[in-house]
Amino acid sequence: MSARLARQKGEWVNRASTIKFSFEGKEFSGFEGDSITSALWASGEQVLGRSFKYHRPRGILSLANHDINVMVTDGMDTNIRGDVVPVAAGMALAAVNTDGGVKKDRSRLIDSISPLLPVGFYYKAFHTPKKMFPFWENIIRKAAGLGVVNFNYPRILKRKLHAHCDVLVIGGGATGLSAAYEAGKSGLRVVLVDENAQLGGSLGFDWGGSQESANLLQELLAKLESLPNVSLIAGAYAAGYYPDHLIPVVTREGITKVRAGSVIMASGAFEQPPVFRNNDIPGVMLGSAAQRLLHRYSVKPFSNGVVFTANDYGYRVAQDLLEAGIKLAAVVDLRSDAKDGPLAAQLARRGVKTIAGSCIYEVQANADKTGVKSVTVTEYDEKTNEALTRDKVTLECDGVAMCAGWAPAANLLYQAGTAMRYDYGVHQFVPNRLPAGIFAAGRVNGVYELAQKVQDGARAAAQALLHIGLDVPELPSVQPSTRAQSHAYPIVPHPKGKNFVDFDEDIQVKDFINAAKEGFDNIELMKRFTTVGMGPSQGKHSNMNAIRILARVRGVPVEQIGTTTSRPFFHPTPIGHLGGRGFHPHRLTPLHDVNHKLGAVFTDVGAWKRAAYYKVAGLGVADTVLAEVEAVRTKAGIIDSSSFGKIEVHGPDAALFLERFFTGNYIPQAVGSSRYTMLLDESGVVVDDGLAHCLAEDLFYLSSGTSNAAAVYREMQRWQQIWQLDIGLVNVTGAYAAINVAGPLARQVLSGLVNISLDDSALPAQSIRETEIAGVPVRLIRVAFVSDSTYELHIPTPQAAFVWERVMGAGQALGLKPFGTDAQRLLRLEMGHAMPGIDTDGLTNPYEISAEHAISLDKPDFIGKRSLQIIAKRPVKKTLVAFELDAGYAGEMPFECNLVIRQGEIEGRVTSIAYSRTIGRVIGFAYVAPEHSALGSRFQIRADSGALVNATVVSSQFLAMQK
Amino acid sequence: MPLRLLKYALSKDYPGTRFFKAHETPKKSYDVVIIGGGGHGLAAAYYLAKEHGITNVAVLEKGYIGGGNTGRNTTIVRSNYLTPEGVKFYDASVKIYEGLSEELDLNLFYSTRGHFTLAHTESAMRTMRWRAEVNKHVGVESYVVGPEEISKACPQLDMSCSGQAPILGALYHAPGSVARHDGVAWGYARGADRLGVEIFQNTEVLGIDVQGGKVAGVKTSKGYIATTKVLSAVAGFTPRICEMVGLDTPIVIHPLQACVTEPMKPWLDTILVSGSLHVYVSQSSRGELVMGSSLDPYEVHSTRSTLDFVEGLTSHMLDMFPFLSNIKVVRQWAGMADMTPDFAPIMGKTPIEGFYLDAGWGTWGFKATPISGKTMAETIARDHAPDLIHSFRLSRFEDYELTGEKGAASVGH
Amino acid sequence: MKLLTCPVNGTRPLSEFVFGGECRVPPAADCSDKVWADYVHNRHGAPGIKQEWWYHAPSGTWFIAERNTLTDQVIRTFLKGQEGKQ
Amino acid sequence: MQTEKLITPIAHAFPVGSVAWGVINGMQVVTRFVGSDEEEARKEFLGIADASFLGKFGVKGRNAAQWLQDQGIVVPEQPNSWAGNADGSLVLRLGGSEFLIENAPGGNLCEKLLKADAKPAGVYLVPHVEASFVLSGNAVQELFAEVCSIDLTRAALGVQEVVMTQFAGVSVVLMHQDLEGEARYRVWCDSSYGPYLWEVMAGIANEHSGGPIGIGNYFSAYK
Repeated sequence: MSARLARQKGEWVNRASTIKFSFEGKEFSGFEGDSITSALWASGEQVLGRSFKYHRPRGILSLANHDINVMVTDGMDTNIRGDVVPVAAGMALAAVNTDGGVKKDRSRLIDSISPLLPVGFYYKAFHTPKKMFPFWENIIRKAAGLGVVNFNYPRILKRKLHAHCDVLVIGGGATGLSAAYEAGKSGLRVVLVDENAQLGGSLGFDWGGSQESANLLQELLAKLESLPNVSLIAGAYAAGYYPDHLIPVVTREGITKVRAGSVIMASGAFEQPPVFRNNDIPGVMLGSAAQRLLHRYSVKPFSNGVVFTANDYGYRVAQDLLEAGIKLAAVVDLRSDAKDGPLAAQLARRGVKTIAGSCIYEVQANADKTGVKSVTVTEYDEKTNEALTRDKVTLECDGVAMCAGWAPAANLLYQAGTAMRYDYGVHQFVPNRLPAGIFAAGRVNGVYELAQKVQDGARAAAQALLHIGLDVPELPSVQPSTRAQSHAYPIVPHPKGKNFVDFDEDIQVKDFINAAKEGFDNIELMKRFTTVGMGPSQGKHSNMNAIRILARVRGVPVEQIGTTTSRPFFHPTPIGHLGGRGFHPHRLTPLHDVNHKLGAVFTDVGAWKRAAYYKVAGLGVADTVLAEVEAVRTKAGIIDSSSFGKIEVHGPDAALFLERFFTGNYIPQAVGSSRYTMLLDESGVVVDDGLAHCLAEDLFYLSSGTSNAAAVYREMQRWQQIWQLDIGLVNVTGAYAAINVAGPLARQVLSGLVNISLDDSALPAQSIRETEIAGVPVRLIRVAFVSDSTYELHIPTPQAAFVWERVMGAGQALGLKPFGTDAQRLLRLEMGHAMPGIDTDGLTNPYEISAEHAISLDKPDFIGKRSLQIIAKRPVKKTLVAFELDAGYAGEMPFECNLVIRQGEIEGRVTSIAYSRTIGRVIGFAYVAPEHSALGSRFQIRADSGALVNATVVSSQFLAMQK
Repeated sequence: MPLRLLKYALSKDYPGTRFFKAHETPKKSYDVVIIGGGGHGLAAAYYLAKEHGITNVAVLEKGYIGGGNTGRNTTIVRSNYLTPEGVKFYDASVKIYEGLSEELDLNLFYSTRGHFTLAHTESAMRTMRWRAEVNKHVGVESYVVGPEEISKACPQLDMSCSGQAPILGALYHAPGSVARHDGVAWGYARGADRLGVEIFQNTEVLGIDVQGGKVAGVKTSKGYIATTKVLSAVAGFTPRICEMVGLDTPIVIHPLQACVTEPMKPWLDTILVSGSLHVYVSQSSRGELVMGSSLDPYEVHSTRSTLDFVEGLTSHMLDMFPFLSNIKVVRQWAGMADMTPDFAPIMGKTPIEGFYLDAGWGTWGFKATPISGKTMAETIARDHAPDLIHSFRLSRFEDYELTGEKGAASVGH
Repeated sequence: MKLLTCPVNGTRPLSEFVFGGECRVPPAADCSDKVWADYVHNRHGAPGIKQEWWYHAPSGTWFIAERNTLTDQVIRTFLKGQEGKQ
Repeated sequence: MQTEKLITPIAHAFPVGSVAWGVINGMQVVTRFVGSDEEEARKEFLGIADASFLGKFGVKGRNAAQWLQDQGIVVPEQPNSWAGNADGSLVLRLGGSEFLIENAPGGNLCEKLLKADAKPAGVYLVPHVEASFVLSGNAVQELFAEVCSIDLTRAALGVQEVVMTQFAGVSVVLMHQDLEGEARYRVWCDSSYGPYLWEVMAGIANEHSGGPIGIGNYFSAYK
């Protein structure tokens, strides 16, 4: 049976395009522009989902993106919201939260045992005996949850954009459109967003039996069309408010992060359900949902209905239903004074009776519980808020439209820090104090009349323009409606309950009363205990009633209850939108392609990609690395060190700057020499180390490891701000590439390429020269990090590949081989160099790594000095020592961070360990107790399996042990 | 269905009684005043009454109980720390937690899921081994596992993390659990209330009366309370409380944010943490993914949310679980974390006689709730801190004897 | 994302900045160990208006922001030593 | 300058095979990515070209502005603004006391400055080997909207403004210039990020029917 009406003006559906789809195995059709729900409803399908806890059949509640019980899956995606997601051809849909289908859901039995499951029941059972809990937990976990996640769902990364505007208007109803027009007249950039597929808000569906709304909508849209500086974006919701007016706007395509000069919140209001027994039976829906069905989708909500209202709005709904040819069994009005009003009279003229001062006491479901059979109406005492059940009237009907009032869609206003107050005229919360640059208009302000909404929108626009510095006249303020748009307490008690307040979570009136009885009588505690508002609709239809009930239970006015905190997001927002297409910046050395050609396997070092080792066909990784080491020890190796930090310190005070920044001495330092640098923090902890090369009296060239380079440069800049020395700091990390040539034949490799002498006398260890290779300027540094005979070439980045090729060419005949960071680590270990970050941790002080030689406490000051003076007075707690395992050790190999154990207690840990083929031993560094740090001391390392491995403290001059 | 639930079906009137009395006006004096009605303060009150017979205790809560970090954290309980003193302390907490539902007769949904700290770099692997070795030494079940074992426990995890950060291994910690955070506060509140402790909600501490270096009383929004012992068990507000007694501490407040998705049927059984991707995630018993990330990078004393937090977190979630593109985030929120320089708490006595601190809980407070309550109760009752918390004393900073929990964080940078 | 105004480069999102901690003046080097330890480790951590170091990464600019740590409102920013200048 | 010693820092991001390599100012660069008709079409929508070969020179320090003036260079008055020399070379003032100078196409000002007399006190050389890009086209603002969080519309940018900001997580220097009858944006970033940033921007350009094009499309000197 089709519930589709004849074509009507303004409908969203395109009747020329029929969409075929299936739901729960049955074929259906709808039109393009239908939501899943409207297409099904048009086809007479009313049970669209099952509720979260009791698995009750559910249909339409709001059609406004909070019908959480109508979540479906198409087999691919899950938790699809039927009320707002457009139906698409070929969809094969099923409700998510059923056991055996929406009609025959086996879990529906839970509804009949619901008395066993009172509020918070899960806190009260299942934990004794303890060993049974996992059993119950498993059942509870499976019962909870909505859709099943599809592990094959594709990774969809949406684009994320930034946008900037002067005025952002949120909400495209009468108020928002009016605001956008008024703001747009300034010529500034105005953006209006609205979550619905089409603009207009309630103008598009709340007709009240006349054409006034539709005409106003056309008029406003036409005016806005003349303003090219105003962008109107439908199908886009403002997902949250973040500081400095940042508002992410979500569409199907992605997120646009809008930064606005000022923001107008014309977000309207959510209709709130009255609460009565069985107010969740399919066919019982909000009045606005009925109007949306009628005017957006041209679908009858029911054919013979009852309007249950507590405001004048219900009469507008009744008029629209009648216009659509729907029979009305009655309008039931909670208000006793509604009886003789003009609205009731209007309806009476159309043959519809108004039963005033009454309520729907309960709804009777039809036999298979798929819809409404009848409603029972009783008198309602507005003073005591009780149904007077002595005279019950039963009205046959197949649906109910509920109109009890509204709650402002103030979520973003709350997030922005708006203070709200409860207005007893209109009976809703309205803004009391707005943050700078935020303006509210329309229903969020309690303004409901069409003309006044338009006026309030314009007023807010003028204020928004004033805020961003425009000289425009202020417009008169608009007062909230004096006639209550919401009922103060639209709650009908019923001894048998099932009068739902929160449809997401199946929370009934008695759950609140019982929660309060157990002490959860604060709104936040009540929220947490009952879970009201914690479902996917985040309380859009339940929080206000919860507040009203709690106020009643505690006997205090509503405003004393306050509201729960509003957090982003306004609507749940997909992870793929939020995560979006991310950026993963990475740095390549100028030798990256060269390395790649040589078979490099890259590893991440900070943002850099560095060569870990160079693949050799038929050789395992460990052997490959050992072969690279062997080349350095026996012939020569070459490594790309371009990622090293490089900083130039220029100026007359350059040496003084180093004196203050590092622990060592640089006044004086001979031109052409290099010195060790160690950086501490103010608490005396080792942060970084490196070398300072003196190129001229007023120019130092600093080199350090890769990871800390940016942070160290940053700290230098900061201290320079404080010290104000006569220097210039230049970070040249990216400007220079670095290549190390190391090994006994390194000098031979290079000697033909440079025109300076590389002899020890001319270029001793720790010295630097400026020279050229094939016309390329090169800083040539004699370092001893991986081998005694190492030359580091610093070359302008664009020429690095050229120089590398020259060096490789020169070394080819000598057995020069590239080596990577893996070999480098073993090489530096063989050289006995401890490394900050590997052999130290975030608390290590220089005394613990025996670095006294690097510290000049006699200097006037350096960073960390004062702390070192304190630390020096205290006993050292641990000492880093070099060690070897016994010759020929062939047992379980300990790893870095295995512990040093003495008499069953932790003494320290291994920080570096490796088998050195050069030395023929396993060597490493470890922390031990200072009293056991003497050369020759023995200690034990506990390997992963628990086996204790003997080690001996040795000199860090490992290479001297070479046989 | 357990028989315990039958009483709700059979009785005419709802048989539930108040978890804790609604006290309005405090007495003139108490033996002990506890500032902060979160898990820690309530647990301390409970153990003071239960184990030390000190029942003349007032717990003062500015808002509602459990409304601070107790109700804002991501509910992970674990003991796989780095320092032996840290591991021992948290292990003692885990042990209490395991029997706490029964002790408090409230189902805390204490659910042991196993906990993986994923390592994407060699240096992270080193730290995992360090933690595993210290844990094993202290008798805590943690060990380093390879990719196969991780895949077995969580087959949905993309081990390459979309090629961005391939997983090399993990620290597996068998006792890792989640629990209902609110329930912990409510359970302790009920337990303390039944033993005679008085809990005051909506009661703000305005000042602490110190005379001659000794605590004499507390000024509150509900009047002056005389007492000689005050415990500060707040989070996010510690510096403000310390200011009342003229004490500077190393604590700096940073917001810590979290978010939660729509419910879905259970699929993620374990708790996963990735330091490199700044993600920790578990699936609640309601079916939501509960997710958190690293601290906000600068000092803020508010619980505001930021968009960049959730953008970064979800981006990394997709690296780990590419199929979550269309799963929706429902809500994000924040707590205020007391950060210390060494990532360890500050517990015990202070230079002010009778002023005790239970603070510096950073991102690790929920898991320590029972043991902090127990040890602080002992500290107050005996005016002497037990050995278990000696390493966390305030004076360690003056002595340059920091605890090395942060040491691990900066290893291999 | 929050905005911060670099005195040289103008208003930018926070992602372009690195937080450098509170601006604090160390005690004289001849202070007692206790005073120095207090300086190194302790903070006046209560909320209030504080002067902080911030670094604009794309331009390498350190500057000082006066910020209310309770509300996260920045009151003003200036280059060190140019506090009084506009 | 000898040829083949210099390679554009973006080289790694360029496709192998289909493109035409050449040498400009001694640097190996790609001179054409697709057919010239297609390049012209791309330029309309969103063109991106590699200009890293243009010689650069930098100084900083309290006397840098004065020294440049002494060398006959036009010095921009305001921090974060730029000026053009008569020969078409660009002078960017990065903050208060640092300057980046880039040769005009075919020019050699930077080489001259490098060889100039010893710098006086308070003038420090800053080597510049950045990756450098030219961008233009109808969709260029859409690219900016995706990679950058600040407003880079022409209305928001002052006429001669230099912006130091971040693109796709990487620090960049940006300026806008109307040249040869069209609106162009110039972007510089650390050379090590060059390939990454090229891939990001060229990828977005492709989505807008644009893409990489040879520099000759922008500077007739290199046609």
